[in-house]
Amino acid sequence: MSTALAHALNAGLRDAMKADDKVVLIGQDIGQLGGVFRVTDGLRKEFGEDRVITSPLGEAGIVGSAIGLAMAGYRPVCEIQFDGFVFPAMNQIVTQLAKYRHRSEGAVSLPVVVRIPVGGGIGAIEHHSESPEAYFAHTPGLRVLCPSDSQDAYDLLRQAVRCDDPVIFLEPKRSYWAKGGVDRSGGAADIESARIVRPGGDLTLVTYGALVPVAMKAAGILAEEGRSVEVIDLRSLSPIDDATVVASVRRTGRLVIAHEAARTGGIAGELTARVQTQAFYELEAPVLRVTGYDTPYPPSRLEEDWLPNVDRVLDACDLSLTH
Amino acid sequence: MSTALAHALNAGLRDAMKADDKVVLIGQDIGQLGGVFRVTDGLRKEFGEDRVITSPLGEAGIVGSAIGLAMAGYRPVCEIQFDGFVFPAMNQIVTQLAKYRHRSEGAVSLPVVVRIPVGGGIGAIEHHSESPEAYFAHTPGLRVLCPSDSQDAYDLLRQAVRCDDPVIFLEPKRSYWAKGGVDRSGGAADIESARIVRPGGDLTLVTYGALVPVAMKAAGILAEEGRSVEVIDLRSLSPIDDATVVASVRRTGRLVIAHEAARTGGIAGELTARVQTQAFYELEAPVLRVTGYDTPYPPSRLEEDWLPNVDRVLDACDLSLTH
Amino acid sequence: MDVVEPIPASGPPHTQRSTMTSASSMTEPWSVLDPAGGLRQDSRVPTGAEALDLGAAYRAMVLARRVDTEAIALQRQGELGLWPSMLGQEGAQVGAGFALRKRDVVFPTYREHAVAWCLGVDPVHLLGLFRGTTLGGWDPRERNFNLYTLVIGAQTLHAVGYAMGIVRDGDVGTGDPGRDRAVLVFLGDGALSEGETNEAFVWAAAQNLPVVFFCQNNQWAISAPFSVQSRVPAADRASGFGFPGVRVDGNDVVACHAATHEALAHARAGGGPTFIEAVTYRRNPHTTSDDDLRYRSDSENDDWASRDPLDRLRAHLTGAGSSTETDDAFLTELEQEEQRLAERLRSGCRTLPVPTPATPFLHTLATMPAGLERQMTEHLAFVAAGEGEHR
Amino acid sequence: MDVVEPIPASGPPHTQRSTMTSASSMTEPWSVLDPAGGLRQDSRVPTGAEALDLGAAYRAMVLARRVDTEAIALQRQGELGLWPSMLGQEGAQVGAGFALRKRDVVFPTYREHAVAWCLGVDPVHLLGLFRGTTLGGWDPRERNFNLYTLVIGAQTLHAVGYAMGIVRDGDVGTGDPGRDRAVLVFLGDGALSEGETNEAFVWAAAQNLPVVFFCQNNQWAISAPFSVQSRVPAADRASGFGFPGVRVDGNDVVACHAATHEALAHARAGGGPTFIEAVTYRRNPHTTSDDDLRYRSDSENDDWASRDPLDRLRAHLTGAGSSTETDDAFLTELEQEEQRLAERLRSGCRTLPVPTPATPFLHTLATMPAGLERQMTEHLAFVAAGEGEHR
Ligand SMILES: Cc1ncc(C[n+]2csc(CCOP(=O)(O)OP(=O)(O)O)c2C)c(N)n1
Ligand SMILES: Cc1ncc(C[n+]2csc(CCOP(=O)(O)OP(=O)(O)O)c2C)c(N)n1
Ligand SMILES: [Mg+2]
Ligand SMILES: [Mg+2]
Repeated sequence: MSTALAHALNAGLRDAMKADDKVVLIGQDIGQLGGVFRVTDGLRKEFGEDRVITSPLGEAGIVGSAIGLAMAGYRPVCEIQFDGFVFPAMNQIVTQLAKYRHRSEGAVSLPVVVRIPVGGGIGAIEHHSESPEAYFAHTPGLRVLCPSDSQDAYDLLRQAVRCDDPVIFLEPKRSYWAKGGVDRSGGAADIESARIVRPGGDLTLVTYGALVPVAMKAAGILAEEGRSVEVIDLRSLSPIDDATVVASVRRTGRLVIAHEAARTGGIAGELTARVQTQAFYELEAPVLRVTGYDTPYPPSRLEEDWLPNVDRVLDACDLSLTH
Repeated sequence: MSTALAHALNAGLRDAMKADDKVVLIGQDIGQLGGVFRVTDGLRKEFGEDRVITSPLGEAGIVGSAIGLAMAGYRPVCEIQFDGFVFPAMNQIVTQLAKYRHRSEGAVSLPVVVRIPVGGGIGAIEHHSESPEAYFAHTPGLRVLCPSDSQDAYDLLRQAVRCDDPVIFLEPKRSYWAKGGVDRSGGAADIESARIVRPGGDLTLVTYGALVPVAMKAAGILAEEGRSVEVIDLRSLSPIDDATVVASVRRTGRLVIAHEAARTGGIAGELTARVQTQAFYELEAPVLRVTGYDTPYPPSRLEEDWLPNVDRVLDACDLSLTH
Repeated sequence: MDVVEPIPASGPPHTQRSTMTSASSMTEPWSVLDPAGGLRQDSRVPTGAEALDLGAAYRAMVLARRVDTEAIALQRQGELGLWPSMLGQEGAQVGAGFALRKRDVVFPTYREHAVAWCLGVDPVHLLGLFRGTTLGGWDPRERNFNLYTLVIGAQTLHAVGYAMGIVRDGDVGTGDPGRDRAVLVFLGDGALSEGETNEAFVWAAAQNLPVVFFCQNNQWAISAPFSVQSRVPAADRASGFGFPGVRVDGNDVVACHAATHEALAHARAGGGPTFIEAVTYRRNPHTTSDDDLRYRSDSENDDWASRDPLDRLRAHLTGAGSSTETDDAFLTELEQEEQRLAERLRSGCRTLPVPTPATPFLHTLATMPAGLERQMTEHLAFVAAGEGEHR
Repeated sequence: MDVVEPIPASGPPHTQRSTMTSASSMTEPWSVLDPAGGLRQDSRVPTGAEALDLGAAYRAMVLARRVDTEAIALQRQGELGLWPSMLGQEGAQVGAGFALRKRDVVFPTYREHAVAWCLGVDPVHLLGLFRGTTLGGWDPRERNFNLYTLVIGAQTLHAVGYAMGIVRDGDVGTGDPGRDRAVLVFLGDGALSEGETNEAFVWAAAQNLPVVFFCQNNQWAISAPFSVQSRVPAADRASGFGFPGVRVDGNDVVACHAATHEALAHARAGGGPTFIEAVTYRRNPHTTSDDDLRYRSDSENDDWASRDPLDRLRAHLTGAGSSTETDDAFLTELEQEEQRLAERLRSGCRTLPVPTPATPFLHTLATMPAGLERQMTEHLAFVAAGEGEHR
């Protein structure tokens, strides 16, 4: 029973809507079209126009109206069509969604989920391949999740919808059609904890989203060469479960972190800072980062090399291991 | 001839406008009122309505129209009224201003400066005390500057206006009325380099903006206790002059970084990552961060303790020195 | 039903309903109470149980103004960091406020002190934000009065979303006055230029939402005169989005009440959004930090002072033609009430609870993550250790 | 002068000038060329030197359509990742494009292939963005045709800013045809809902800027029908901001030209902004990735196909009433030209230069900072070392 990640998300939304009739979806083209990635396919038919709302073309409106709906007792799940189009909603996300609980001293919860397909590697045009997670992780008051496989996609989405905090839910679009098992009992997945996807003793390799399979591949190759790499999928980018990473680094002494977003100010720098404070004496080599470069996302003909890929991850692991 | 930082900025704008009649200012209340901080005081009278444009109340419009003006050959200097109000302009800044040179393969320069008064400690209401620098530093294609004294305010602003790249120019509003000498010959200040404001040998203390005087005070106290602290003012938050910091750390072996912005995803984490890679063996203690906490900016009655202050900086320095 | 004598509208057919005035630069704002206190008969002014209680409205305006005056004084005394005065806007706010029903919901800017008063929000609670003890200050659900919003325009979209919720709850157009609800959202003339405000218009119109946009055009957005934002009246904006805009004299509490009363009734009945432009004036500086003489003249201000909404209603109430009982006893009692209110504000302000250093940590997320808890512990230890006065 | 016979406008006085049609849901879009090819006499259609060259317009529409068709084919062959077809919108685009003068400036969306054609942009250069070899593809200053903008609405503010530049250059209202300029900015019906677009309207109106907003209402924003965005015609939007909106038949190239011609003339003369709604239809899916049968019917599409802008003009040109010389030779030559163009596109596409790995680094900033240079060096070394095929 292998399920594509996109279908697992669809199942997650369907089950969430069945479980709680306050759950409504808002987004561009999510109705009859089922969203440009079909993640909401069939949901309008099943739950009607009132709960699957094809919105006007305005991202501020999507998030802003979701805030109002949440104030009225609903649990809206927004869809932003692509990573690069979230910025018109930034004001509502940063100054309102993230801050309202704090502003109201806990009186007002805004259980809003903002789903965003993210990341590159799909040969797309500009703004369709970006990785904006660091903007959200730097914004207190938000939770930021990013599943890497079908089971986590389902579980984390169910948890996100249940959660009383606003959740930015990043969907690795490159992995939408990757398949994996899905248990829909929906209990699992602590939304704050990282997951060790492959245990190992020589080096800790941390990443999330679409780079998890890349990291796994690199770890597999290194295993053949006699190097045991522990791969950790962060899953939650805010808060970051540094405890799991630190515990791993205490064992391995080496850390490589990979993400597609630009290096400067990315999640990897943050995690490096945390690890070097907590595992200063255990680190046998500098923490290395394999990331998108500090340039705008390039035209797609360049993305294969520009993105962190298996070879770049391998190079960094080599460097760390031979340090 | 001591000049307040705000007046140095005013002089910088005036001299820039005199030097190049393509320089125009756009912002809310910058005309007759001279801006809420009076940074543009008198400029409308001197240069007229066409060059000092009181804008409608829309930040996207301010930055978006500045982009168009730049395309038409102008060098607009925008004013965003307060840090917390930059987010409606985020789409124009991130998807357009930062990316246009890259999109056009260098054919189109957008010499736009976006001035933003930033930071807390002035007893203000919500959105008037925030530190959004990390959002911009994480956005390739922007330069991010933050002066800490009158001379740099003048020099960096002149350089920012001359620069063919978009510059986010962060003004530490808490320091607006702090005085210092200003040489208006305007040659100095490399816009990419950090500045050692106090040399020292035991510990490197890095910060920027309104925390530079705080760091200097801490360094003074530590000096009395026989500890020699090197204080570095980053000045440029993108690109970050890590070379100056690394060179210092190679001498001192210890690093404390301070900023007002939330810790997670802030400049300090980024700099930590860079330093630990380049000075791994020279570091005698973990890099420590003294930052705003990962909460929204609190009501002003709490800000004195919440903000990195002399005592918090001292505590971190102690911790580093005794590690 | 609330809808009164329909006037043939000039707009597209779906907007054909009674409107106070069809918006246009040519039209003077609709008014019934003149500066001398004369109250013009007008069939569009609700009557009977729906009529505005003029005595109560006057009382609210006087007391709300006193809140404003006291707050300014408290700011001068250093008890508040800032205060945005609403002097001159009481007519608009009390008119709108009295048109609300219990289940309606209000989204204010930061200047709706008199609306808060009408809804029974404790005025002491309005002070916390400006004293720096809180970023909010009251529970929005208690009086259906949401928190002040400082980011211009942001609340208009929340209002729209809330109205979407009302529609989904089925609480619109049922005809049951105990059930039908609407949203009243306030905005300034400056807010008309924010993209988000215009998105709110798009959503409200396309989905025919039960929301009333109440724009106090007080002629200024800090130092920007209305001409910086628009060359046509604010009320014209709505027609471009396909819903009616009406233009009323914002210093005429009766007209403001009537317009809002009708618009809310229309919204509750499922008729969709209305935009109300209340033409008024911000007589004090933008906030206590502003210096308005840099950008406008005393004479302009004097001119608007002569159209004071309180004077106008008092002239009517104490005049010969008044139908409302307003004797000396009423005015004397009101003065005493003002005194008591002022005292309560002064003492209430000074005793507003100061948040503990843990507060920001406790309310960032519903459950505190481990990392944030570490930061809190670190911070509380730092605070507990004492300021140290830098050693 | 370009202004023709004024029609008494219904709007506020400053909008009283010749408008093609006063926008309203009641009004059919203004049209002069009917689907059967009949060309109605209308005094608002420019004549003489200002008249649209119908043969040239037809030629442009045919060739631009061929660009579109070839691009779709190239996408199917895997040469392009994506293509947004403009099939059905040639009338609107060529009408608008032919109204431009050399010094006017265009801000397109991502679908203005026929406008690019009119301005002489090499159509091969349009392909790079969709082939993934570039994010731009041409120098905007060469033809005054700016880069395609993918973020809906963002370009409207750039247009406004450029127009502010024109005003500051003094290149408006001089009466010198070699000097006066205007900006023509394109947007879709969906773009009307973005906050930024509406901010552009605010700025254009309040500052009376020389900018013409040309909205191709092709009825759909991907799967969202126009009713999701608005319940009144797009052209109505402008009046709310205080400038005229006109509604033309977007499949009538003559009407589109006339409306744009007048609006640009008005803008260049200092008369301020105009909004043009060209009512048309996107006959192909949103892009080659879209599946439009999920949200709309074939019959709707067929209906619009029967109003094809090319068929219409050809019917006119080859019909009895035509004043333009269009003989068989013209059509035969055009067909040959199409063939040559198609071949040029096919070979041009395949030989579009692929950027080097250094490209992104070189163009991020005007001068490369040391840190970025280190990243570039690292990256180039990695690329030079070869793919390694994961060892
Ligand atoms: C997004 C945003 N930009 C700028 C500001 C700064 N600001 C505070 S009030 C104000 C003027 C608001 O004018 P208006 O909407 O007319 O309301 P009024 O103050 O007149 O009641 C401005 C520009 C803000 N609060 N939010
Ligand atoms: C800000 C933003 N949000 C979402 C999108 C995704 N998107 C691309 S085209 C499109 C529809 C645009 O419709 P319209 O403006 O009518 O133009 P058309 O495609 O019909 O020419 C959408 C939603 C985008 N490009 N930009
Ligand atoms: Mg105002
Ligand atoms: Mg469209």
